[in-house]
Amino acid sequence: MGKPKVGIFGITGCGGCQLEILNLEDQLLDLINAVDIVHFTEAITEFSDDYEVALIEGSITTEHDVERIEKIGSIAKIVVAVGSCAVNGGLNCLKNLYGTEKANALVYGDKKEWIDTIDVKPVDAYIQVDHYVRGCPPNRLEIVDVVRSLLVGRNPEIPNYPVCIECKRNGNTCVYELGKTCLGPISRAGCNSRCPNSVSGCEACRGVIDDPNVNAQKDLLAEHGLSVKDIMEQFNLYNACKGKTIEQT
Amino acid sequence: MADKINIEVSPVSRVEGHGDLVLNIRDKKIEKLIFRIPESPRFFEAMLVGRNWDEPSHITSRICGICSVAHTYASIKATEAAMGIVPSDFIVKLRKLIFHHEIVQSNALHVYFLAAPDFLGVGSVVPLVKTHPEVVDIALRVKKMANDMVRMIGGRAVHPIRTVVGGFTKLPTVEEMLQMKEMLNGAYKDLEISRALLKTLKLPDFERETEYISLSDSEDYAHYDGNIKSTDGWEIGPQDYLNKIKEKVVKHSTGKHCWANRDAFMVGALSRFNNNYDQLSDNAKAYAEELGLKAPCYNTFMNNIAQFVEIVHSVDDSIKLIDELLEEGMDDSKKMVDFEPQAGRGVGAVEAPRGLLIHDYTYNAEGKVEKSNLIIPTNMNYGNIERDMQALVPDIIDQSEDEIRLSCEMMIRAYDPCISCSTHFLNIKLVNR
Amino acid sequence: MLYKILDKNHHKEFLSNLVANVKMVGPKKKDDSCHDFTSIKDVDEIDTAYQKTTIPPAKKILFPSTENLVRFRLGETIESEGLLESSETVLFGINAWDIAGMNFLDRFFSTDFADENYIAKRKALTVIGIDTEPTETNFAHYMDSEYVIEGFDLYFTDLGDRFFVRIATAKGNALLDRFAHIKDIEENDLKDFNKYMNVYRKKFKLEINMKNFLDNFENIYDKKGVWEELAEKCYSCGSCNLVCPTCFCFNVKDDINLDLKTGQKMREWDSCMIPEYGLVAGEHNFRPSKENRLKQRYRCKLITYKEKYGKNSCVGCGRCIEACLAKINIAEDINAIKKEVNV
Amino acid sequence: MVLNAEKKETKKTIYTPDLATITQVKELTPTEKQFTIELDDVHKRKEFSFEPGQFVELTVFGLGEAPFSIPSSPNNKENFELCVRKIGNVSNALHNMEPGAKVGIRGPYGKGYFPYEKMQGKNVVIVAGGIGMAPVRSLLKVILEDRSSYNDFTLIYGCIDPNNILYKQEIEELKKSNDIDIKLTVDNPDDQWDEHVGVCTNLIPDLDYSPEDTFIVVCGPPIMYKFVILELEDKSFKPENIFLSLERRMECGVGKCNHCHIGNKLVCVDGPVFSLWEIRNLKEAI
Ligand SMILES: Cc1cc2nc3c(=O)[nH]c(=O)nc-3n(C[C@H](O)[C@H](O)[C@H](O)COP(=O)(O)OP(=O)(O)OC[C@H]3O[C@@H](n4cnc5c(N)ncnc54)[C@H](O)[C@@H]3O)c2cc1C
Ligand code: SF4
Ligand code: SF4
Ligand code: SF4
Repeated sequence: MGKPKVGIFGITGCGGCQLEILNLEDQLLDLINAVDIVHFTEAITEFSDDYEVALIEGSITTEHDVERIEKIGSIAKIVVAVGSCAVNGGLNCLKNLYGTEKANALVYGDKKEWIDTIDVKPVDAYIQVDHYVRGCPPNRLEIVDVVRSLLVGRNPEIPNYPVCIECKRNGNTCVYELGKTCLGPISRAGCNSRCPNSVSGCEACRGVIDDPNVNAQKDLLAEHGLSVKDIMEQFNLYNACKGKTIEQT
Repeated sequence: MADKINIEVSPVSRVEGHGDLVLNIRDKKIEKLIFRIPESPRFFEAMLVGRNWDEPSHITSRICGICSVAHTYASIKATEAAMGIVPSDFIVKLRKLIFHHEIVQSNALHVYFLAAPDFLGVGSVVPLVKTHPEVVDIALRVKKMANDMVRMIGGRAVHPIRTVVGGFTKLPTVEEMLQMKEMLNGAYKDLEISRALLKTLKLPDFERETEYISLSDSEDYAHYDGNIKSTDGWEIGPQDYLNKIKEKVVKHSTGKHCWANRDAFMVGALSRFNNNYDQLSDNAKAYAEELGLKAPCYNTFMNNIAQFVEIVHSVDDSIKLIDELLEEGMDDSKKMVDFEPQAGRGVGAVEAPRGLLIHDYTYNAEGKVEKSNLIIPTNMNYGNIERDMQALVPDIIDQSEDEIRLSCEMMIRAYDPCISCSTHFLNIKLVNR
Repeated sequence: MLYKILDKNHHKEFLSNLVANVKMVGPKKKDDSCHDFTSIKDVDEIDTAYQKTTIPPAKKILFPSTENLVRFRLGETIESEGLLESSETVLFGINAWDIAGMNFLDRFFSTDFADENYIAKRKALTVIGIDTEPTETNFAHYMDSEYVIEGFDLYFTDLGDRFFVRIATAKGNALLDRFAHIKDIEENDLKDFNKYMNVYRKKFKLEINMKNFLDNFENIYDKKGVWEELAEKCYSCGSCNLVCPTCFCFNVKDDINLDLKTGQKMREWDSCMIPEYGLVAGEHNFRPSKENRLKQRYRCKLITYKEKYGKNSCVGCGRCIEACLAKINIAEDINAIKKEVNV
Repeated sequence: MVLNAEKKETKKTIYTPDLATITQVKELTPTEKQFTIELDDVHKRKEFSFEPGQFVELTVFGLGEAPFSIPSSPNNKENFELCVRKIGNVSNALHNMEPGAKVGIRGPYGKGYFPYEKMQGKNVVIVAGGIGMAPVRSLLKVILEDRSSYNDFTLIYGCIDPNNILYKQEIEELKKSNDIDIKLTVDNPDDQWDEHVGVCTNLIPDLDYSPEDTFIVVCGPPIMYKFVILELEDKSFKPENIFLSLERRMECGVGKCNHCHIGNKLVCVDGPVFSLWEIRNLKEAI
């Protein structure tokens, strides 16, 4: 691929994913040289409808979002979903869990008719996504890795092993030993185990691995005093849209 | 020449843009002026219901990636207030230290990447790399310093991990503290150069006095703590915010509009500057003077300068905080205070980079959220943005459509409304009637 | 082997001299649960009364979790060169089974194709051993690893008022000469040392029976139900591998930097317990189930190197038992396998 | 005694590839290409010698490394060939390369090769499936180049469909000679197909060689082995005379990464070619 034209878009999210791109300080100039950034919601005023690669942050939460995402999907040849919100709905999905109608009434009261809101869905509910950069916020080096991989023409390698692997590579004490709980054993790595690195349990912001041992995880959490409801709630934090795994079993 | 102008950004016809400006002018009079935010509403107040006391700070951090530390703190403070948890002096100092650097990184992003391109006459940071590489270099260095500090103390730059109710899950090491100090000392050179550059910029000459609201604290230039104070002469404790600050839903915007003493007020760097000028570091004061910023200042465009002055103050104060913390010793046992979760209501107010931020939670006996209310700075500014625009447009009504449009955009950008709305006002359609 | 005595009152002085003059890595308290071997700047940071350590000290230094192997630059011509990094270091406070683990790695990385990335670091390492209290999960005694006679330069045994020092190399001797006040041993020193070892050996409480393990293992290798049960709770999380002093599996990755000119080949620790380990192109997986993988791990730890080198690669440190959140326990399983044969 | 020296060196290690140039690219099938590769360093080119069945590790710089068997004749000292199926990162990248492109080469690796010396004076049967043709072609060449030293020689080669047959032209040529008996079979024949249909296992019962004097060589996809071996055993061929080339995941090729560990053997160092005798004792091998 030559110098690809790249658009970076924010749908409904917190802007943190785009900020992580801007936070690439050491590599930002290389990035700007390696690709042609023609659209970047958060950082540049110019915008263009001519791009090959779309990096998309945020989930789809309004009719207006639907229009936007469909347009991006019709233009971009390669779509990369960046961040939990885009990948699987992320934290936004807590609204679905609460009930979209109910949530609207709670926040906007009798003015709720004025508000455009629908059930939260990830990007791939509307358009085809080629690559996923998981995490809330995503690991900025992984964003670089995807861009690099697209440039040299390979499939980006996103780990399908649990966070424990990275956690051990980093030489951490397991937080279970310190009396905390962690979803690391069933959650997908790639974040460099940053929560356990900070002595904080993994919250599964990158979703679960392909074949998680959910039963073992449930037993483990129950052993640490969590009720089924607590376990569900922990798990749902970032995975309420797609994460049926624990619920189903 | 501009007898009949409609300036409008339609949210539906364009893919981009979260914030829209509708401006109709007829016979040199404003017929209609609306600043609207069709940003997708996210319903955080609903998401919080039923959540365990240790989760709201992680959840609300996701309201905004650029000010995630501020949300984390407003949230933690609300929870701590509700449960009667009093963090130690050590913890508060470390919190202030990390908080400074969210302000630095956010202000730097705004001053260098978003406002500077406007004033230097280029579209954005991408062309800026070619035209003013030295500015981009400085911006990246300052941002990196601030982000690295947040990473070292908070565990990551966006949505910090280590700062939780009751303290920290992990403390930075002495070596890291010393490294931070070195980074801070290294920043002065870049700040000097930036000052020289900012001095050459021509900011529009525009004044409109309004109500300026911010936190204010007897101890320091308030970011983390303090009472809510107004230039209109009132001051209240954060828990009484509802007595003064009112919210309403308006039809053209998903962001609620706010008012207090008058029909609108301003929050953000300029408000903090106007309220707390005296508490700035000497160095920051000198920078302000050099750049022609004096308190009280009624020129909205000077908000960018105030942001820069705050960067200087934050660097100075951080060095002081690091020295004090090292003096006390980075002993691991200091990272947390003991507490028991309990029922109650608490309000947490902080100064986010963009201004006053309030979280208000009610917990039940199991330590789960029953009710919450969040008041977000950009929302507070909406009303004031419209008023400013109403004042600005008559002054420039004789200019070309393009010039009017640009001035309006720059005005909005001066507020640094939460970043995703701060760009993309360009595709404004002008329809002459 | 040369024996000497270091009096307790000269001990701190020796350590202080070391800290002041060499790059020293030693045990330091990390948190309420673990110690960690890190660079020691101040002699008071050293805490030899440790039990649990996260990553085995020798592995941490000699075979880091990620390591650049080759660097290359693309252009008119391509340059590519192997990268070797090493730093003269004194590793103080490593215990017998971790030295045994290192001895295994030494042998592994220098046989057949010699791995110079490992060897360069090993050559730069001076090893000072000490005895530590075994944890409840430790069975080093049964793996012949509670006492080592090679792999260290110096080994300190605490006899109460004095240290019994075993000197295995000239390098160790020189270190003592330069930094410590030592004296010659007397008859009772040796006696006390032997007495100490007898007591020490009794501290390994976890009993296992390795007799006929190979036969037993092959015997029940295909037995239905056994392995399914043993592995049922396994998360395939790899923790057991990564904390093991003798696990050495790694992945190799080629990366190009964003400048699209420079790049590197690097390796990072891998685990035989994760599904991808046996996956080849075309999606065929040679070890698709967690039972398969657990069998592979036990074989590698308890059989392969017994046959190849005459000694198991498992040194009985018990780390994998502590690390496993599914409570899969190699020691219990060794016994369970034996029992299974008898039913 | 220097006790605080940090050392950073660069030198050639077991992980450093040698530079090489792709001199020719030939499309063999829609999914396989043949690459002719020449080491850049003249000395290394001279030193490079291999046995049939051995493999090299090929690096596409910045992208990855993968093992490939050498299908060309060891007697060709100037260059060697690789036959690569397009299936993943490295192979895709290779398929996009043109003559002149640079790659990295490590190897040849593998102690276990097809023992052609032992086969002299005996009958040889090669059973290959799909891409399994690549590793055995080197042996095929060796035998054909010294045909008189061997007795009867048979190739059984099975593919999914006629389009997938590797070295088709070469095979057609060989069929015309008396040097070798070639039996082709495909799963999905087309209109012109006039040879066998079905898996290559079906053709083994027809083999009419004395087990004492015959060597069998097998290479193909993992599922093929189990059935081929059953058939071979049925005909009483001796395990020590049956040789198989195994495939496993390899990250290093030099016995360090351990991914190709089977039982107590490593495919990269001890193999990739094993006798059935050896494999018998390796649980999980097949
Ligand atoms: C001894 C041996 C000889 C081989 N000979 C040939 C040959 O002549 N022609 C041919 O087309 N293929 C051959 N293969 C298979 C070939 O190595 C794989 O198809 C190749 O690794 C695919 O690499 P990739 O990067 O294109 O695929 P990817 O799936 O992208 O591979 C990624 C990485 O996974 C590992 N990997 C994946 N699959 C395999 C595998 N099957 N074997 C080893 N490592 C793997 C490698 O480290 C590779 O770098 C051989 C394999 C072995 C072990
Ligand atoms: S802290 Fe979490 S990720 Fe780390 S080892 Fe323990 S369970 Fe796994
Ligand atoms: S045995 Fe335990 S530590 Fe090892 S992979 Fe399974 S669950 Fe993880
Ligand atoms: S297998 Fe377990 S007990 Fe044995 S050496 Fe490894 S970590 Fe220690």
